[in-house]
Amino acid sequence: MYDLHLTPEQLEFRDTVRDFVENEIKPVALHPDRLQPFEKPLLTELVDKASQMGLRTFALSEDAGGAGADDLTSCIVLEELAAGEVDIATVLGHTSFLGHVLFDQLLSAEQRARFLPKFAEDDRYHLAFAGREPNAGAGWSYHRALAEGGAELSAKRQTEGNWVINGSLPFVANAPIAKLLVVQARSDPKKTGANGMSMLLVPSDAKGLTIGNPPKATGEAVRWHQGTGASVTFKDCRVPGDHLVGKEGQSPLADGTLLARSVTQMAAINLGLGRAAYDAAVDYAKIRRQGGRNIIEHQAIGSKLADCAIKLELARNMIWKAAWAADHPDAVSDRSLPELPLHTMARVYTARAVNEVTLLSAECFGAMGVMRDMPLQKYVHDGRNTCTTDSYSRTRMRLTMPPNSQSRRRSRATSGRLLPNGLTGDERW
Amino acid sequence: MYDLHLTPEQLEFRDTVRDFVENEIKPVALHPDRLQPFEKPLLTELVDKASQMGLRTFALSEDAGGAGADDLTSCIVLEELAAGEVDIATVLGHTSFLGHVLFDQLLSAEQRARFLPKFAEDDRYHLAFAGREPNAGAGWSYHRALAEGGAELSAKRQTEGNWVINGSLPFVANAPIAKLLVVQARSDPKKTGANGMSMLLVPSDAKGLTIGNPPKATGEAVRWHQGTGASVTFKDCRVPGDHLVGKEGQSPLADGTLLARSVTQMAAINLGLGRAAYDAAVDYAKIRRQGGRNIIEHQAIGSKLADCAIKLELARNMIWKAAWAADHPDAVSDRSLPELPLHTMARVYTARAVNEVTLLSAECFGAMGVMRDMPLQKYVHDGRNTCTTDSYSRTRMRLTMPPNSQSRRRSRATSGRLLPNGLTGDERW
Amino acid sequence: MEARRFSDEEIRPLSVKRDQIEGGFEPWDWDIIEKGSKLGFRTLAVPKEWGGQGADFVSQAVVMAELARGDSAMSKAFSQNWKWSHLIAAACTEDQKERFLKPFLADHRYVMGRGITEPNSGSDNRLPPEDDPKAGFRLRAERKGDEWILNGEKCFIANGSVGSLFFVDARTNPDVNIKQGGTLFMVPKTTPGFRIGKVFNKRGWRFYQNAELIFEDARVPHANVVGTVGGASATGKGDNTGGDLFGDLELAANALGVCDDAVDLAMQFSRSHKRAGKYLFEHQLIQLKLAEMHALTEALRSYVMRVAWIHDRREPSANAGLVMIYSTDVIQRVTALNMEIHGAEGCLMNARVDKLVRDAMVWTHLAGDNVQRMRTLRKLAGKPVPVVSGD
Amino acid sequence: MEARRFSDEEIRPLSVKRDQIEGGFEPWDWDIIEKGSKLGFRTLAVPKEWGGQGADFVSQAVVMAELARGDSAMSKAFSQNWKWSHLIAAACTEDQKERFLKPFLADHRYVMGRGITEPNSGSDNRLPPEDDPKAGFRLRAERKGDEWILNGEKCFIANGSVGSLFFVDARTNPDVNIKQGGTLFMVPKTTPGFRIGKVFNKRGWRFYQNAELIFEDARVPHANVVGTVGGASATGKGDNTGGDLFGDLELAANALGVCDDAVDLAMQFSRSHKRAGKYLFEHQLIQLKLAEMHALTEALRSYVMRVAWIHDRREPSANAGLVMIYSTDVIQRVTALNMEIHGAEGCLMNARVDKLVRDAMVWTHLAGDNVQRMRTLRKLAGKPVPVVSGD
Repeated sequence: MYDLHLTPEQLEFRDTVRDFVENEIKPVALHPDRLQPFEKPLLTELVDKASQMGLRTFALSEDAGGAGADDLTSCIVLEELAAGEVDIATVLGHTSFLGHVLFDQLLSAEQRARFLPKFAEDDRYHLAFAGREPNAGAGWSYHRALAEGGAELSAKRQTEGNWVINGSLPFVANAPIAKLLVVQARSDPKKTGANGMSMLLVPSDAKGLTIGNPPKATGEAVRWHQGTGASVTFKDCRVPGDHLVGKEGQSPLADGTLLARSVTQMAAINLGLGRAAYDAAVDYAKIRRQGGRNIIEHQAIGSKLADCAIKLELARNMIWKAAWAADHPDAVSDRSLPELPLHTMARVYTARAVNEVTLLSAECFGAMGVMRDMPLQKYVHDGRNTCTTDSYSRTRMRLTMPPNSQSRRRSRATSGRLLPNGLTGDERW
Repeated sequence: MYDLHLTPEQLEFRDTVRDFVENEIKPVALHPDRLQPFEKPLLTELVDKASQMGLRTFALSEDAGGAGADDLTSCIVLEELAAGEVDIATVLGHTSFLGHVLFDQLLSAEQRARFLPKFAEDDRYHLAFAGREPNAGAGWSYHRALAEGGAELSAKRQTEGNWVINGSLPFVANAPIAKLLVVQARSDPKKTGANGMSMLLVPSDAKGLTIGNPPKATGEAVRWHQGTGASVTFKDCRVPGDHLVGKEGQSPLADGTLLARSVTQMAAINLGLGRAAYDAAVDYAKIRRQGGRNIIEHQAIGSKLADCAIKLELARNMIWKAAWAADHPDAVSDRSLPELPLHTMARVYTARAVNEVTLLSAECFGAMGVMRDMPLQKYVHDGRNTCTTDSYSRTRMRLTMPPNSQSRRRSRATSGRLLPNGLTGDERW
Repeated sequence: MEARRFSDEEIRPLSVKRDQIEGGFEPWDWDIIEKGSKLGFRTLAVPKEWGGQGADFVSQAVVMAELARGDSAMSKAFSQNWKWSHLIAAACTEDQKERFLKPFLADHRYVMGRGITEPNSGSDNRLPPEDDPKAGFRLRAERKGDEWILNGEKCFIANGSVGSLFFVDARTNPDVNIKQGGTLFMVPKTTPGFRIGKVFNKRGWRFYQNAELIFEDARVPHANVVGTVGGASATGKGDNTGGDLFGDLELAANALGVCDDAVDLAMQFSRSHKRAGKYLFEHQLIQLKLAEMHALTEALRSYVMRVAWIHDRREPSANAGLVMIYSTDVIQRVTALNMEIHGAEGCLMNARVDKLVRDAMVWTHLAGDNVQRMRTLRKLAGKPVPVVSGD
Repeated sequence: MEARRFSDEEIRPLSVKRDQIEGGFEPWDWDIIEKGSKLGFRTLAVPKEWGGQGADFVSQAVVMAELARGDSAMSKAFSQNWKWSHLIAAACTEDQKERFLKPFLADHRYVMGRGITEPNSGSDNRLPPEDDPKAGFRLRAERKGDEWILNGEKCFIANGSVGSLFFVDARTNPDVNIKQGGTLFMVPKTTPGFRIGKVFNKRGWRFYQNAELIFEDARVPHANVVGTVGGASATGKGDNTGGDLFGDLELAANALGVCDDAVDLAMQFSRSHKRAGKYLFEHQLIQLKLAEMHALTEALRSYVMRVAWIHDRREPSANAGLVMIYSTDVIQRVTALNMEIHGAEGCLMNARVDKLVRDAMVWTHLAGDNVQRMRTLRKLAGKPVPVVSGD
């Protein structure tokens, strides 16, 4: 039965994180000394503090020492965190999500016993996923044969049972801070796509593994991602046979189903960013006086802010719906929910909406909206970033897979219609 | 606890109405003979059939002989009906809503006993609300003193206890078919605004009551509303003293709180219209061949349809949330929902979104999108209509009331911020 | 200016009235065509040596915009003829000119149209898919002695129900694509085996006629072939320096007139109607909308006039296509803003405001649809990059 | 063309480099200013009788757009000086011209700026609220013999950190509104009691300088009053046929250059990068975006050139304001589309593509903000309807 009440735990989570953001993150993240330089290295001290509060492991089951947040609750937490700093939220979101997937779902009891204690105890124990580079052609191949492409790693099992990993990926999120990499490599070179991939656990200090420097914020091409990330290179990198997760040639993350809910969580991070910009604009509009009254009382400013409020609410509705749907797959079969890629719709709409919200909010600031010692220009940058980031494009392309592709279920709208699988490059929603 | 499951009853409602629309309404409403002429009189036979199915009284409690649909369920029903024909949905929505308000909430036991049997038995017994014309200045007076204005009726109590009503209103929805009018008139001329209004029941055959002709679809100014409606004029119209609902000078509908949920239901009607256009476009795109393949396989068409699917889903999320919020006022105080005018946001976004959806859908039809024997041009017209209709403007203006106005609660966003009360004339969401 | 006077005094008073007449054909009115023809608006583009006005592109654009300010569809009913004057001047033989241009000039009710679109080929005619040679129009023409026998049908044909002469694209070789296998014929209304089918009943441009043309063993003399057999697309565009010069400019200039009308209506309304005790004009949100309407309309005017001027200099450019695309977005936006400013008064909408929105919608499939956008870009790109059609 | 060569060969190679230097002042580079000055770009608008180029508006617009194609902020650093050349020519006495125009012409590093905005008065200067006579700038000027004593501060002042001469609006009568109580002064950098405060560190236009000007009992000779005391708004606009002719056109022409650059980048990228085995250019959605970029840029070009031409004919119109508003919407959209077409390559963004978006954002508060839109409309409306300010 339809019910939008949040649980007391969800409300408490929200309040706790919100307080942490106001009291700890914002004073540092929005300080002019932080805002002005091009390079904005990860605020590791704040990440550590957040870890100590349990925000590195919120999605991990209570059993395993986490807070057992489901997808919806994770979205609530991440929106709040991102209202303080997007990069901190992204880093923690990645670790928390991967921790839940690994320790609650994929590892064997033996593996869990071996890796979980370290992960649970060490506040600086982060996780990264080094998968196969998603096929850049997926969306562009709209209603055509899928084009091949994308870098991937290879893994060979030695006679003694060890695995040898080779290859490199240009960008792996969390790589610079991860202590354990979840690696997906092709173990069966005769197969293509999602088939023949194996999943292996690789400690970051493994011999033969090199993690590159994070991309720079200046130069011919500039850093254009949230969180932290870098290239990873494996050169005859050896891991023991029991580091294999699941079955050989059947990586449990290969088909993307488990990763889908991280899409919703990324959208929640976006939403937090947009809300931060909007909140700042409302605060400013209430104190800035022009034309004989505070500017919030001008129709032109008021309507911009009302637009923002509506967009953010629309985005939140869609994100929460998608998150709840991930937690309750039965709701599609009982026809309560449409058979649509809700997580993708949430991500695509939120990115676009937040981009617009940050711009509208900055406009309320007039010239102050472009000053580098003020937060608005950073919000605008972060909003643009998400909207044209690589992972956004990839996400967007998921809406575009050929209708008969097996990699996603056929989409039936509430009305019983097929979603047209359109590219969603058009900005008109 | 957050839960988006629909009840089996809700699903059954949806299926029943959907079948009725496909089998009964569409063949008539979308027939070229109906589509081509400017004048489109109400399809009264279909309204009657729908009444016989219980669609005139779906919101009325089961006790009183209705189906007891709450606001959310009402929205589900109305979306389906409107996908068949907007006018039918509007007429039935009005009667069902007013029936629930009157018989389940406002009438005394004695009044209920007197009026309910006739209402329940007679499939052609419709209701209309002749209120005070909402102050056209409300939205425009954004952050300024409220301008006065708007026609209203007057009611005087005679010494023998009867009431005498005078005055006229330019447009009352459902007036041409209503058997009972719920009239709100000023009984205390010394008071202004919502104070000093009394509510009276007036049978449509009361002496001194004249109902005008519905506006025409041609001429210098053309009919621009959904459903049916006309002017009403009272000239010394007399009703017995026991036709007073509630207390003298305290009309229970005067402050708009009870009427608010009808706003959400109007949005649901809008949504049904948009879905009908989208469904038609998807069907057409799957069979129309150009460029060597069905046009749905062209990026340019696919992206338009994906846009539509996203917009409709966003609108539905917002409508259902607002409807559920109306059914569960406690969710604001326990902080599960933001203190925002959700019904208004739903109405405003849906009107805009549906206008865009109908246009994009028509574009998929090429030249066929403007032919008057085809449904798309009607969908476009209906979409435009709702977006610039008088009641839309009024609704939109509710977002704009001064922040200290007592007529609506202070709006606190999830983020704990005030909604800026902006006019929402800007189209950028 | 004569066009402005005619538009204000003759066209405008009829505009909403004709628009509200039921039916596809019925809104048409020969009187206004005759009146305008007598003032030269039907034959404006005919070269002077043939007795026309020989107006240059700049003058044509100005006249189209002025007439469209009164009524977009009526303006188009006149300018549709100019298009074929261009074509005749550019591609017809002296004999053809003698046989068709003279009666056109002599008869105030002689109007023309061209038939390309068929029920199953719209976009394919304009952007033929390279991998599908059979795509595009299918109306079949087979030679029989001195005559061609035409079979098939065309739809949405401009002036279809009222035209005396049609330029008809037919397939003389069905095995190759329409660029090689298409031929353009001149088909007088009186051609045996040729008749008018359904007249389309449209939401916008109701005065303007679109109809089906039906060919059942229609017999057209070989002397009516325009240009060469199998050369339809090469010869069929008239003066096509850098694109369908006239057709693209025509729609853009017509849109300009509609925008001018919308701006006037919005300014008048907002200065004469009050909300909350102040004129609409005094409200910030209305001011923002009005400023946008003005800016878009003036930008469109600048672009239309620049393109007309370029055309008169016969400079090839892709601007003809671009200004047409651009006019589509502008007319949509400006007419919609006008409607928003008017809003509904009570439960009624100003009929003219509604009409402008309906007329504007015609652009979305005629002028600025996806195919047009892609075609224009292709021209901008020149040859080096092959464009995969239909994708 | 000299401007194109200079833009391509000198400006463009520096563009991203200077942009990425940390700090507010640091991106500035005197070398490029000197180089450009030697070619005449600093003094382009100075009348010929004073030894300048005396370029007309059309030439000015073309040069601004060409320079902006290389770097929008550098173009503005040059053209900012033209603005004051206009003002000097229109409003200064011969003595003032002698004292300020001559050194300006002689020194390649002599640049100028104007100080209107203050921390608490931005919009109020441009659209003074009628019900609040104290609104607007507050910098106080009091007469003491032959001198005026100035106290207060200005912010966001163009060329603030590098200028040799500033035109400063001060309040000579604080009890009436700024239209009557404001006076314009010429303040050389060397004025006693005058200094530069904070240099603003901006997101876009990083090369271009904006700074605080601080006046602490600054002593300005009465001979430096421009026009009359209490006549700031009347004399402060230079050549103001129909608006701030130059300033409005300047931003629109600069935007045109940025759009040209964005279109070039997008075309190059989409013809050299493949997705799913086909060039981006061959994908429908990219084609639609490219067509829109072209159409908007060409419409803007048409409008900018029309306005420049109108200005040269000294025809009053509201088009200067409208084209500026229009350029704001166009530059936002075109630079954003360019970014969408590029997308992120891996997790990196082409720095120049990002720079164009950042530069474009400056327009939203400088050129096409709400106040500008409302001011322009007011001009369009003429006098009859009173506009309630600040609403």
